Amino acid sequence: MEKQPILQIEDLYKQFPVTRTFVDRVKRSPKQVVHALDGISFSVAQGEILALVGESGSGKTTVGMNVLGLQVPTKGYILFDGYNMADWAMGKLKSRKNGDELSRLSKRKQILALRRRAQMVFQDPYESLNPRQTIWEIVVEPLEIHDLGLSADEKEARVRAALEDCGLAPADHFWNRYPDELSGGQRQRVVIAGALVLEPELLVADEPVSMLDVSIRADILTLLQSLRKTRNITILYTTHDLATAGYFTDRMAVMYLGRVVEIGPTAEVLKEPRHPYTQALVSVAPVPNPRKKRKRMILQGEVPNPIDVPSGCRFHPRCPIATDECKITDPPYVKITSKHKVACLKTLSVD
Amino acid sequence: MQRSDYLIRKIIFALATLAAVVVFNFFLFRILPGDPVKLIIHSPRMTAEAQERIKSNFGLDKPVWFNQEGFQEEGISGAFDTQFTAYLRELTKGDLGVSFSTRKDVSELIKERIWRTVVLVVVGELLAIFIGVILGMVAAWRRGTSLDTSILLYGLFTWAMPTFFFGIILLIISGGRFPIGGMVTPGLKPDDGLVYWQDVGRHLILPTLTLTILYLSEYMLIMRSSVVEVLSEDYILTAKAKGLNAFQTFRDHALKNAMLPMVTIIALTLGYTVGGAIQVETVFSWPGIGRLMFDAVQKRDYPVLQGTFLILAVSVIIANLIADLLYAALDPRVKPD
Amino acid sequence: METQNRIWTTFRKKPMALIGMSMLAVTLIMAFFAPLLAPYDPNERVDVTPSDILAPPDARHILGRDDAGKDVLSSLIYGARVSLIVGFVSSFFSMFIGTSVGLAAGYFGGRVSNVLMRFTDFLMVIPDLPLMLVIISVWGRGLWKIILVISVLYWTYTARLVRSQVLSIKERQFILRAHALGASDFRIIIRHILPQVMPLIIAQAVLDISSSVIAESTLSFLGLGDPTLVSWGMMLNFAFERAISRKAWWFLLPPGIAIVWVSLAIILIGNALEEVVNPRLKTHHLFNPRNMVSLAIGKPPLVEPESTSEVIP
Amino acid sequence: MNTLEVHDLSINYLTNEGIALNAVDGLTFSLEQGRSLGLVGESGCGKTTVMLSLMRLLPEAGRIVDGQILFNGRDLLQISERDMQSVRWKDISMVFQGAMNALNPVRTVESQIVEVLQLHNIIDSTRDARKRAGELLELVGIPAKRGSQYPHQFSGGMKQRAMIAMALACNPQVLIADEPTTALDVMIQAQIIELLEKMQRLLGLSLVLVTHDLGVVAEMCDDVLVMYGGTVAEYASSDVIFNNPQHPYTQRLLKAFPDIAEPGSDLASIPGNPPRLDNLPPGCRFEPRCHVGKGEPICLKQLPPLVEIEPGHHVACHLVKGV
Repeated sequence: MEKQPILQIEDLYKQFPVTRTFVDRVKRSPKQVVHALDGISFSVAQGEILALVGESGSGKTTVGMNVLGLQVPTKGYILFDGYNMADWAMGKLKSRKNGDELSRLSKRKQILALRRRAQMVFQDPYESLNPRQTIWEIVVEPLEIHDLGLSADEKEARVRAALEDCGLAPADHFWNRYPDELSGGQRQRVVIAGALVLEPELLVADEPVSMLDVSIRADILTLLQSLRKTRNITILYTTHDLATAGYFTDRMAVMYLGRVVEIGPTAEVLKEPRHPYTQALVSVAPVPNPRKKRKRMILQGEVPNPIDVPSGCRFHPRCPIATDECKITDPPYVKITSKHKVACLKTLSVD
Repeated sequence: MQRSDYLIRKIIFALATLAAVVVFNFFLFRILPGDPVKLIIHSPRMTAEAQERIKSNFGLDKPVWFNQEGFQEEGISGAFDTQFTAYLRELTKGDLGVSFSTRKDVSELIKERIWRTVVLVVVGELLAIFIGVILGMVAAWRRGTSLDTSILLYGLFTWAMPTFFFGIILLIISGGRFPIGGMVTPGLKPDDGLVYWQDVGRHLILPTLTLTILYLSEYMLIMRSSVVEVLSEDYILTAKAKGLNAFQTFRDHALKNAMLPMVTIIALTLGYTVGGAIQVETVFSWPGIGRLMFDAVQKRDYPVLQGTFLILAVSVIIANLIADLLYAALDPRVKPD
Repeated sequence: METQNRIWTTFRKKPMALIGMSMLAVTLIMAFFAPLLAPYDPNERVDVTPSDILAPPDARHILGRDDAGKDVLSSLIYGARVSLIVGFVSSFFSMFIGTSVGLAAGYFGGRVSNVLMRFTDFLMVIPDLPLMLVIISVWGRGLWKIILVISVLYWTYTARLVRSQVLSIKERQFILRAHALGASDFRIIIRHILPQVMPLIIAQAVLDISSSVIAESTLSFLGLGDPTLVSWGMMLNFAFERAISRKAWWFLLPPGIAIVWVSLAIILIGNALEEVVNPRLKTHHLFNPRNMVSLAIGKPPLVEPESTSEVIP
Repeated sequence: MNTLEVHDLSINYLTNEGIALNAVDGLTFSLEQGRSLGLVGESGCGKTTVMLSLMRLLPEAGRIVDGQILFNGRDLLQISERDMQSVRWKDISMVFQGAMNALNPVRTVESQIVEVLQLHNIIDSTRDARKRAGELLELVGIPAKRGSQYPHQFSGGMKQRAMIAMALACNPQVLIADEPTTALDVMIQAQIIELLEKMQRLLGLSLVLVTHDLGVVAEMCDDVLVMYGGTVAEYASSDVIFNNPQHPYTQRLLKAFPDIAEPGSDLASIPGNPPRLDNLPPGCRFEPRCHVGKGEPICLKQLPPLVEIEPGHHVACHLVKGV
């Protein structure tokens, strides 16, 4: 049975105004805008783990922020369990189905209802915990913000379950400690526990392991993967490291300068990348064995400035196989398989 | 950050502050209880003729803010025939009114004395900055040693010392070796040439010393923390790795970076130094703007008070602007990129 | 909260703090028990003979007598009250106004904060003593007027300090986490921002006490103190002209020394607190490298490290 | 004779209370001219300390308490600070991780290169030095005219290239690179790796690469030294380390590193956490996390010596029998 998508993103645009200096105002130079997202569309099924991969400036974190309602799209919309995320995040939900109790709640209550169901895991374990709070206060805070009518014991049980599910057992060995007494890996587990205590359905993990040592990364990734089974959680995993995405995600969307250039099942995309950018990224990812050295496809130059995006296919200035046609037309998606599509004019000829 | 943007913003801010000070100055003496303006007119020691001149000059018979009848008769130009416009007109002509106690023109009084305060403040300030920066560097270099702690204690001590009391202490300790009051020993005249100026110089020693000793501690403490902070930056390790010795590293890499925050701090504390000058001029009866203001306070001489406050505030604002422009020139990150 | 008392334990151990607190305690006792301690009541009319004016210290007047023939020691003891009241009250006001302005401007930003901060910059540029002189000489003298004027001028520094701190904390990830959890702005300020900023505000407020004490004594010295009250600044104002010519040090020096005593006590406390709150950097790159290579010592026996904070495997 | 030889190097850090914490213990390796060595290990393993000690740039609390650092046979630990200053950057130069502020923000990029050229009297006249600086920038892919700009006008990748240009200015024999690619994007990282490889081939440099990223080491280094808790775990050619690792830590580290060629293959991380300097176990530092030696009496009591189990393959583990 095709799982009903928990998350649907339709033609999502997000632009940030560029601060205008006095001189701009005087010369009345045209208002400039950063094109963080330039039309993103994909959907995520219940319990699926989707990786958003790309270099800095690709917009992968912006997608996460919009999906969580921490930012409001400039154009297009995001449906989370059928509700328009932007309205929900502003507490202005119009009644979707008749007799829908959610839209009758107050603005504050609506926002809280949203926060309960969609949570975030952060990149920097040293920065994402308030150094002045004990582990207990950190993990129980969500329960204080959302009064779910839990008694003290129920709260303690939930905190204990969350901590121990994240591998910090026995819980009472940790909850009186301060963040600076724990290692990076342990701190990241506390962050995840803090997110789980509300029993969310959607988790956005923004580069959760990039600051951790290699030897403890695998545990965190396995923990995230296990959440699908133990708590039926859908995960959006953003990273610049394709190898970690390869390890535990079902599908992967490769992003470049605010667009998804390739999306498909992770193994397929990594084994036979079809978009030149994906091919370059895969070829360049370091392989831990000198015998398996591959020819590296290194793209020269840097990611262009998102304020004035290149014409036609935005990748053409750095693309090794770009032709004149690529400079004019913005490539539509080409289906490789039912689940694997690529936005590149040259894909077919590559077979 | 665009440099042109930075400069425009700073200049606009300075002009806005100047305008605000002028307006504030006008209102201060009219809104507050016991309307001092009426006082000026009816004070016994003012001659009728002087009262008349002030009344007409400052349009005291006209409404303060908006002239009703004037508006009916001559439209817009009439409406603005008010005390405030008269005040502005006089100000542009440099006429700050007549001193209530000495009946001399306030602008004359100020013109005569301004260079004396400027000399005192500039000399005192430059010495304080120069010595403060050097001591600050030494303290940072020898950080953690007894020298560092003694410099810190000296800083705390001068921080706790009111300027006027330190002046009094210097007065007592100097015990007659230096002149303790006034600007020149009576009887000497400027056209006596060098002798006169040497005498003025000797009178200047104690007041300047007071300012220098007190204010150098502030610059010293700030320089010390700025240098220590800069010396822990990565580019200092790079310099060391490049084979530069400690002195070269300090001179070519640390110094300029450490001086940047100093420029902003100097701008910020200028207002404070002017306050110090008033106290020093009072204690050593050095006949500058500060002393003039002190006398005006004692005698309730509002026009002089108004004039001196305006001059002091305007000079500090301009000095601040200069410091901001200097910062823009020093810090490349403010250069147009 | 463990960090709060961690600050207190380290603060208490610092020598500067101990000296400062004891000096302040002396002054507080003097001010509080003034009626008991002072041999005479300074406001009482006293019939004076010419020889009493500026009389040197003797058995009945340990610190001699002032230009009105009154006992200097009694005025000195009563004078502590004015300085401490002005110091603590105006510092509290400037901390309160400065923190709220700084917090609002820092956290909420936008047009309102710009106007607020421009006004703060405006007040900061104006030289503060001349402004105080002008306001008080026009508005009239009085203890409360002095307190108000000092607070209005000194909150600007706190506002700028708090705003820059809030701006940097606001960008940190645990604030984004609080938003993601659904915390309200109010909760984020109270639970996450204030605890970070509070120690700095308190350290600054303590330092403000001493600058307020000095500001009050300066205003009084320049003749703008509250005429109905005895204050050290006023004593110095009266003492200044007459005492110097008559070499009456016993009247001239004690009030000045008392002012320095109080403000030094407070500065020692404030500086010790500042040191605990953001400890000054100790090490940097330009140290003397002579003992970096110390082969002579050779490998010391592996010292059994007492586990300072045992990390759970 | 090897360009760089380190014998039994031990380094301590003094805490404020004067306790000596052992950061590096008995480190030994050698580097021939033109070859590259990867110094690999996780946070807190002492690799940065070793790197800084090679140029005697330890922080104030650092103490080199034992060993030799031979550069072309000359022991750098015996020479004076003044002599060391003439060795720094002329014979051994360095590229720092945080290139972000490793360049002086208030001086132009060009002037910082000219400075080092004149300091070591490679070129005395400023005009020629400025020309040479331009050539160096072009060599690393930066237009020469950008030399007159300031570091804040450069992107992360550009700053790192400028650092490399500066490091090559006095054509040193050894180039040390401390995590040169960590803070950069994947594609820029690849460009920097390619640039370093090209420079090494072109100028016959010996390269010491300090990193936690096994992939980068596999791409660039001839030999690999795996560090753990301040000691050498395993030291051999890159091929041996990646295909015939003997030390339990190296084996588990390789299994914890996701390989893009086989997505979905299972990963096993190492239980526990890297050791902390103030909490080092007396015996083998890896014992608490070791799947083979945990609880073994000999591993608990004694630090394993570094043994050459086969030519060019050194391992420090009691349980690995010498071949």
